[in-house]
Amino acid sequence: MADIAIRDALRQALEEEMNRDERVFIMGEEVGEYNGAYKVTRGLLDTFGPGRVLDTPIAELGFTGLGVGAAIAGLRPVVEWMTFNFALLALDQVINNAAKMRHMSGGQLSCPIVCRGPNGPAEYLSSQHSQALQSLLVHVPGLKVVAPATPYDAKGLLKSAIRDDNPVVMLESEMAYAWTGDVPEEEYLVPIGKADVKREGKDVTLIVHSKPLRLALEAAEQLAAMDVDAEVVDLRSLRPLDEETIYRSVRKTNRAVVIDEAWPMASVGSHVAWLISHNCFDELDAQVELVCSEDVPMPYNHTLELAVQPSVEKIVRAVRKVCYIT
Amino acid sequence: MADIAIRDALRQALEEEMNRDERVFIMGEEVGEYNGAYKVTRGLLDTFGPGRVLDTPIAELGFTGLGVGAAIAGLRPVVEWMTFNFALLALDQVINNAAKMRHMSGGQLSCPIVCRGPNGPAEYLSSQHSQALQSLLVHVPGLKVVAPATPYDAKGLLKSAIRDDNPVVMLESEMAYAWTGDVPEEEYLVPIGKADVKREGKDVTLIVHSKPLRLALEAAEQLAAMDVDAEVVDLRSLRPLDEETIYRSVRKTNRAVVIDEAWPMASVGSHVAWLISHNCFDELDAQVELVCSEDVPMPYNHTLELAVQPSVEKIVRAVRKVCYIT
Amino acid sequence: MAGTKAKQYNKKFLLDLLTEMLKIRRFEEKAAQMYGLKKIGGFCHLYNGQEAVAVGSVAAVDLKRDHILTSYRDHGHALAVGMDPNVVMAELFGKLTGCSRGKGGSMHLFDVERNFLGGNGIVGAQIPIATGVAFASKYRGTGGVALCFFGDGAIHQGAFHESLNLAAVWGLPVIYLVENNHFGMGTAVKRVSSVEDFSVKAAGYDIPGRAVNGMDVLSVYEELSEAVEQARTDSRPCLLDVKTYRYKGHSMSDPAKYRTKQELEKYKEQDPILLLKARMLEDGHLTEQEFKQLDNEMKHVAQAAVEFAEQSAEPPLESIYEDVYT
Amino acid sequence: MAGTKAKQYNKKFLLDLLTEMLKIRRFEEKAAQMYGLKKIGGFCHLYNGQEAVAVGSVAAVDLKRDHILTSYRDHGHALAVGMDPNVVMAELFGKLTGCSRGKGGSMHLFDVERNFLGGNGIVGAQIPIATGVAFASKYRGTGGVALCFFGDGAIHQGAFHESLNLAAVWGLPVIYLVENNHFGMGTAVKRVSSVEDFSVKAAGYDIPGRAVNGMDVLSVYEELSEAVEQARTDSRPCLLDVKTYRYKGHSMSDPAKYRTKQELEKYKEQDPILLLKARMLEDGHLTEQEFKQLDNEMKHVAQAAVEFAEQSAEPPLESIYEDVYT
Ligand SMILES: Cc1ncc(C[n+]2csc(CCOP(=O)(O)OP(=O)(O)O)c2C)c(N)n1
Ligand SMILES: Cc1ncc(C[n+]2csc(CCOP(=O)(O)OP(=O)(O)O)c2C)c(N)n1
Ligand SMILES: [Mg+2]
Ligand SMILES: [Mg+2]
Repeated sequence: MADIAIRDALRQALEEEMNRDERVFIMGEEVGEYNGAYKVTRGLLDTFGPGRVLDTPIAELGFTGLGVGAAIAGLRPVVEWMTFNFALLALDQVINNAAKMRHMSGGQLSCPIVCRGPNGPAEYLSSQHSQALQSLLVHVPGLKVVAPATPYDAKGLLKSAIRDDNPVVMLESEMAYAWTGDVPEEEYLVPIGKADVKREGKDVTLIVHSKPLRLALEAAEQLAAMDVDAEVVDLRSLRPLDEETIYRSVRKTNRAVVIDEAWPMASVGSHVAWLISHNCFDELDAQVELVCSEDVPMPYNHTLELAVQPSVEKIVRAVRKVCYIT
Repeated sequence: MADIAIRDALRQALEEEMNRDERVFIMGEEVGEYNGAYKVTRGLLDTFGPGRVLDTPIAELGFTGLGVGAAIAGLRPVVEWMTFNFALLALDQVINNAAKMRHMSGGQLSCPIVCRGPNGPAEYLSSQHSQALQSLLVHVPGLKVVAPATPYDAKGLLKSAIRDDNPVVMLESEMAYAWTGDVPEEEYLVPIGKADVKREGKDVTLIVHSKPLRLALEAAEQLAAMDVDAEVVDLRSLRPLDEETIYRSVRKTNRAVVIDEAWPMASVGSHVAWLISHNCFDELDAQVELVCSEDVPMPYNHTLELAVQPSVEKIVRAVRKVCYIT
Repeated sequence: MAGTKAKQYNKKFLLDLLTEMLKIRRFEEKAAQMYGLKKIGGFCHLYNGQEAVAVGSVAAVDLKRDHILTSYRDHGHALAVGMDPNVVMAELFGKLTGCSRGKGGSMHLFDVERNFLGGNGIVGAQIPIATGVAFASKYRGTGGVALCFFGDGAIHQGAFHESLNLAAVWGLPVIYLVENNHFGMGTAVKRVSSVEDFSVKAAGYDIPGRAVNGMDVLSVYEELSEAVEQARTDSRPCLLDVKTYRYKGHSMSDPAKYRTKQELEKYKEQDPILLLKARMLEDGHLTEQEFKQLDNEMKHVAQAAVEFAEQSAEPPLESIYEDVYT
Repeated sequence: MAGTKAKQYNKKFLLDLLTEMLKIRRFEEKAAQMYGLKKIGGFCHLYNGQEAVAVGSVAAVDLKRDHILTSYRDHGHALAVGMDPNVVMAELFGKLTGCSRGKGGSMHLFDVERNFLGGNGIVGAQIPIATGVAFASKYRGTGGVALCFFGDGAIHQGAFHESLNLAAVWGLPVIYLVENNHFGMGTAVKRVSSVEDFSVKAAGYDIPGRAVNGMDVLSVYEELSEAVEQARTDSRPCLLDVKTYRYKGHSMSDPAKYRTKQELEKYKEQDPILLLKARMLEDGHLTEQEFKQLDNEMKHVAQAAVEFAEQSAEPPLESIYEDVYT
């Protein structure tokens, strides 16, 4: 085991997969000579050369589409989006092409592309640079979407994503790149489509993905001090969604709080909250609460931007509600 | 009252607003000389001339962005997207700019743009041309989203949308352009943000928007024959959402089925289903059911494409479930 | 836009070109007829008049290593690469025996074995994809070239610009072929373009650009042969503006009122089939009777395709869940 | 890229240009300092070295009717149009007294009264928006021109291409000004562009294009005056490639290792402030002492801005719900 940061776990995954399979290459803005805007690709240009680590112009639609073409022609592109905010420019290629290639060709084509980069709020960036946009991608059949929040999961999921024959979108977090955790020395994979119980508990289930995992775990600690034993389910994979793990936990705790740093409407968070409401209807002792970002664009001012996002306090408050603790 | 088609109701709205306010203009692919791909803009070029009815090149990002610029500079553009499938190319301008202009300028700018066109499946079009993409837009604060399904609502909502100082996205349906209904001779508006009870009932609430309204009404007829009295709530406006009308109905019927022709995950449908589950928790006699499209891309074959979408039969089946009718 | 060089061609080569063009013409006429009978639905974009472009181009490439991508107006290219007319017609009928198992329809023909990668319904979307296919060929050192067809309407999409720059900077062997039929739906080129000859745009990317007579299959063949050879040798992109004309409306539902009968008739005088026929008659490579016979054969091929499609099975309902993920 | 014409300027005019450039330089230095002290957060893109571009251009327009739009690197433009440095600094501090009420921050400066429409964080997004602003001016017959700044990195975005074609076809008075500082983040122009002089791209849209020396404020002023006059008279777009250099890293977090000290020093020899100062000294329009004094004044302006920002109030928490809708 080694204690490494998420950015390094991601780089290890890229490096290992590029060594294993020469069809794998990476492209994106500043991934090469600059070593990555967030240093995820540090050193890869030196190791693999400019033929496999490509700095692109700022042309998200073009280079993502180029990735789709390379993928249907048999390569395994990893496209780094500098952030998901900019990937809105590339959405047509992801939704209309990557997600549809297999289908509209009647199964003739595969599109094994991975699109990855930081998603969700960072700090002091205002409304165009601080969006958690996973809902737009999770909505679309034909895509897979993963959202790790630990170095272990980040490495294992990225390796699985690169080996997957379907298009996979991977959500990372600028704020979490420096988070550290144990990663085995030996090779391993984390399967796409499996949630992970990050903390066992019996009184309430917190369902979370991406960087709010830390908030959920911290809230669980605070709740423990209040004698509420929270189970924390980290979705890790948003599409496909591991419904069984969610229901198993909720059927045990009979209470659920879903946490999502995105806006509430038509979100992964409210979807999971409905799934639980629907499938655990008879087992629920309270309505399912959703802790998400306020339904407003992100302000620049730091106090305001913190107020807009989920917090430990908001999670604890929601748990108190579903546990009827006044 | 006159019995007219939705496409004509929309044209009347455009014509009246263009007469009322010379800042209003319309642009899009084939809106002028061709009279609109779906004939919504028929005759407008003749009436208002090429300065106010503009045929654009096929450049969704460019002309939508041009609309954003015209709007912040004081005009009232109506942008016709030939379909929402193509609007994925323009999403950056809608989400990153139109929805953020007021916010990031601290209230200095308004962006009174209307983007409209057909959304959702038509017939025999396969997966790139048959998507119901409202979830992607409803997710985003700063936008308003409306989804009429009758000529009356279409005309009244489009007029309100054009007068609104915020960016409004309006979902229409290719299959519904020919649907007819009564529209008053005198001027009227339908306010954005108000749902409409299209059928009163006491046993179950069907919540719907856009063209599946007809399926819901037909299902209600069939249910009546089975002695189930269904209330049909037509959302009309998806953002803001008229939660009060929904809850009022569900608190009366204690049972709800939500219908949405989009895919299930992170959808308007599942969001509304969660809202009801959450806010009517103590009043619900059954889980909230969701009738949506299957979670797959749309096939070309007609039998398959019908099987993929919501149907009267599926709605009736869902109602039987929530009414525990075996 | 030079005429064909005084080159000598052998009879078999010319006869093959003639056969392919006739096959397409007769196939399209059959497709139109079947559309009228509602055996085919949705958007159906016919290729009549443009046969020389696909046939002349395909004759110039090596489908063992080169790839072809095009738009929704793809029947001609599908047949030109050698796809079985039965399989193509079955796809238009939405049958299980169609190349895309009835999932894709008219706009989404694919034949991976013949390196024909579709069939894309989003205007311009195939441009970055083809760029990626060329990238893959260069990456693997196959010596393959990507031939990318798109319309005069597609050239105004941002994807065009992003792709040409990427291909130029990275030295990718891709031929961007504008199939300039003078209209994008109902919009004449000059109404939406600031330049009339698109090949001038090449200079903005420092790549070669040329105008080509797309009514003369031998001109197309010769220009493409040169372009393919150059792209293969130099690994560089180029841009060809191939002038042609479509005889039918944009799709089956378009009455094409935006052009005069005279204009249409003028182009029909340069009909690609008649042009080649005349040349072959003159050179003694063909007799009127041979032509008649060939034409009859192709009518039979089209008729046989209809019979095959008619008799083919519908895809089973469960197949809606197939071809979504591996 | 001609030198300045032998035109005579009066002292006041030159002094104003000098003052503006010095104001920007000293303001940016203060901003950098405040960033170091964590009074400012997030991305902060400084304008040092490029002062001549904003100042020379703004001097050539008439802000009563012309409009200005730019990217996130917007402090220089904001000050050049005459925004109060206090209000700009307060925005960088995220204070309520900032031009965007602390919602926008460094990347989103706006001043509607001065026709300065931002401040856009999405690379290239302001290009279609500015095109729409020009459209509005033409629509209303104000005689106004839109001046659109964007970087050498932005030119590869599809939005550029779509906009130039639209502006050319519709005859819109917009000046597309590439603020070519030779780098997009860590990427040198030649690594991502197939041409070195961007003005050659103009020919692809049949519009005028010119290269301009952006280190010489009088060159910029003269070229822009001509361009503005022409755009105003002919109602046509043009493209200017204005060569400049940024002294600092891309943003505050960039150590700028991708360039040599020598290269930076070479450009500093043509520093726009020193260049104008030298000319004024030579012409007898300035003494060393006057310069010192002016410079000191500008340092005070910057310092006063900091004090104003420091003392300003934080926005109240409830303001997160403001500036979202009217
Ligand atoms: C992005 C996008 N916008 C609009 C459409 C609708 N549409 C389909 S074909 C077409 C015209 C395209 O013209 P052109 O590129 O000249 O090709 P042609 O049909 O003439 O072969 C349009 C507007 C689409 N399919 N995709
Ligand atoms: C669409 C988009 N892609 C990527 C980014 C991240 N980004 C911000 S600035 C920048 C470089 C832009 O360079 P250039 O256009 O030359 O402007 P400069 O910073 O040199 O003024 C990049 C890649 C972004 N903000 N938006
Ligand atoms: Mg065309
Ligand atoms: Mg730059």
